[in-house]
Amino acid sequence: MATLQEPAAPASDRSYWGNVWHAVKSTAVGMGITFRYLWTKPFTTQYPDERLPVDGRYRGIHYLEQDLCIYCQACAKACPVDCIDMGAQRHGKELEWEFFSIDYQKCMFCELCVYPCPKDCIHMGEQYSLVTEDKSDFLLELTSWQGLTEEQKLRIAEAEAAKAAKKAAAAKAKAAKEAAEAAAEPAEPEEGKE
Amino acid sequence: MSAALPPAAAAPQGNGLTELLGGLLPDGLPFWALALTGAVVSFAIIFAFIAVLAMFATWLERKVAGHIQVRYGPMRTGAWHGWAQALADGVKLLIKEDLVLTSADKPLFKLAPMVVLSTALAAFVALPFGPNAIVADLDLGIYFIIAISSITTFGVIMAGWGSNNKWSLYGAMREAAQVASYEIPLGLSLMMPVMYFGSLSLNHAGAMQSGWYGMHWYVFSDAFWIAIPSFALFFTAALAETKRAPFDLPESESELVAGFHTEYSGIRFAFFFMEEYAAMYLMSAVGTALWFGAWNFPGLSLLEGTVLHAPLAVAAFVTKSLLLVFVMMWVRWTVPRIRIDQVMALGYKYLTPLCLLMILLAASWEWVKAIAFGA
Amino acid sequence: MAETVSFFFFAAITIGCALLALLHRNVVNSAFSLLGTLLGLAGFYVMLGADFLAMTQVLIYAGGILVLIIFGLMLTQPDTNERRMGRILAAVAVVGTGALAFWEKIGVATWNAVEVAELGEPGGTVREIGLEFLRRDSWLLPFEFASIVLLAGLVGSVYIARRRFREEEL
Amino acid sequence: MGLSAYLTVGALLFLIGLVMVAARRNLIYVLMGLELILNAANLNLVAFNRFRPGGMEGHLDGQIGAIFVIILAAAEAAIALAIVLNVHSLFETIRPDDIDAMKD
Repeated sequence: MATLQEPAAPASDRSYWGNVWHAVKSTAVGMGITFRYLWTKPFTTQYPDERLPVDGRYRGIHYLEQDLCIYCQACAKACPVDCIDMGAQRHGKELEWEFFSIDYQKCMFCELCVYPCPKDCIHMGEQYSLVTEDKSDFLLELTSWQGLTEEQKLRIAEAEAAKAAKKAAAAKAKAAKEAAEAAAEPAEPEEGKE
Repeated sequence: MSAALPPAAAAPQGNGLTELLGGLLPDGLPFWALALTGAVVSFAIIFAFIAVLAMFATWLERKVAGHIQVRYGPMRTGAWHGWAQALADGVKLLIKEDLVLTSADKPLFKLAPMVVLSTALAAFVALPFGPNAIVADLDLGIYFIIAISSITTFGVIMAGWGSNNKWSLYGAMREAAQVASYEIPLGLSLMMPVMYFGSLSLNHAGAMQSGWYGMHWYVFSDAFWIAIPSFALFFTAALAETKRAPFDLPESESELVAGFHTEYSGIRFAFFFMEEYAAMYLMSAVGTALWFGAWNFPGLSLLEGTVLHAPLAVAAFVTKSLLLVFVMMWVRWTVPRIRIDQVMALGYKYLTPLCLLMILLAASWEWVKAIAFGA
Repeated sequence: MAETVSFFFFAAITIGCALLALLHRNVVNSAFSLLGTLLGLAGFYVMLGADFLAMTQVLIYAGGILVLIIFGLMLTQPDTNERRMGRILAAVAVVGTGALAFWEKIGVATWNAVEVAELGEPGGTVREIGLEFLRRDSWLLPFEFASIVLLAGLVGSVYIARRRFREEEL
Repeated sequence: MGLSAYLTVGALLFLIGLVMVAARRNLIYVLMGLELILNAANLNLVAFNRFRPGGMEGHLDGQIGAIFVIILAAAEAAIALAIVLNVHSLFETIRPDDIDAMKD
């Protein structure tokens, strides 16, 4: 059986009526302040309806200037979480895009993909709300067109036409040359053929 | 009984509801059938009132909280300022799964919300909403309300013990300590208006505060210098009794998860929620009835005898009570929660002695009045 | 009719909850079921025309004393699983036999004689009780003594239960 | 319902309270039993007051007695619980059988 002892009484620096006055006054002052705030206009912006502009440095969802991109894969190699994937076919200088996707389940918006880009064509955007009910929606496709644009097709067609014309011209020139040679030495081709 | 007694309390007798039912029901019914019908109908009315009130008050609380913190509160459910938020919450609570823990003390766990809500409902019986709009005009209306609302504590302790969760139990113990302490100043602070009106009946108090165009309120009476501090004492004790901030230690969410109703979900949680708002309204209504003139307001007496009188009186009473409910919310979002030892010190060292002092002053004032003006 | 129904209703609550309090092996549940007993008694008081006493019963017994008891239970961490039904049954047998004997010998004979009183309809009692307490030739002195007893009890219990520490905790 | 019905309920309550005091080995049970006994006495007092020959009009001595019992019960409960708490903090038990420091 242990003996019990008294604890020391806590010290107070205010008198009884001082405490009462302090409590009443501080409550009244505080309620005055909250009452004033009750009638001030709220600072809230109603988010999905109106959005605050984000800062220029903000790192949101990427956007790609696809016509500048040269499919060098520098951004994909720089990505620390390997969330960038792309595919394209080269037609000479033109690119036939298959996809350029970023998996936002992995992406941590570190901006490391932006710096290595030689053409400065991938940027961090201002979009930040990526809300979905389906996880597969997080695999975002950044290309604005796939395959070739009409312009590119036209250019390729022109290039090929030019090439074909060139080829045809070359063939024609060759044929002409041959014809000229044959005219100069008519006996030789027959000998050569045999 | 000696002859020198003051005249007996001349409370307006009768109950509008019972009279109405007596007119509607066929003649020749036995008394108990009439009484039973009256009880069921008044229960339905009170329950509907509390349910609507709880919905409105949750919405109001969020709006008040929001605007005091310079934001909007709910805005999106329903077209105008999120008015349907409380409805949506109610539907959600009804649909949610009603969990009962396997380790809980099941009878207590299931009984607790019913005890809590039924006591809140029972206390509304003695509230006068208008001159005759009272379910039971009891002689000891105020005493009845205090007594019945003290049982609410039991539901809370049952919930805390039955949940078999240490946070719930801490909450319940705090509730037991707090409510048992604050019942004393609450009861004592009601004595000042009781001494002024000379009756424990709220209906009588309301009737005494009519006159002079409905402005004979206790706070405007000759004893206003007693009425105002005594109302402050009453309001503080009522805040503690209803577990509202800054006295919301039984459910202080930053320390005790949610206190005694941590383990409740679905409809049982909704019962606790309804009880909280019902108790807030109840205390505000008692304050209104005793200090702020019950259903009286300037100009109401001009309409005496017209059809408009009763609805306007009820509307005035409900509006004044809701204003006090708003003050409770206002206090909640102003004053930080205080420590349990501060709660005890406030109750025992400050409120109780100050209430006793006020009682002494009120009694002396009645005596002085009797000597000076003759009574 | 209504009176009989309400009598048996309150009797069932009162006695049933008291029995539950006696026989339940969990102390806390016993204390909670005591609430039913006290409220049932309040119902009896209303039936017996003692409305002020009924409310006092609810306020002080149910809202005060029982809360205090439960508070004490929770502070003392009782062993909540007591299984000594044998002792209870023995006690019930002994005391019950004595009570039955008492009932047979004295109770029935005298109690039935008192029932013929001409009874008035009870009205509100609060006013009368208040006046009784404050009349000099009535209950004024006991009332003041009771207040002194309460004050002494309050001070005494605060003094006894004040927080003290063991030496090793200091 | 006559007087004897109320007195029977009172007697049963008294019996239950007595058994609770006698048989349960826990100070708080003893306290609860005491409260039951006091309540049984109160019920009897009120019932006697109601069935007073000549009616209860103007004669409320039974009820006033019951009020005094309630007052004393409140004081008793407060002090008894203070003692129980003290016993618990000294002996770390509230079973009367285990409080036997005098025996050794």
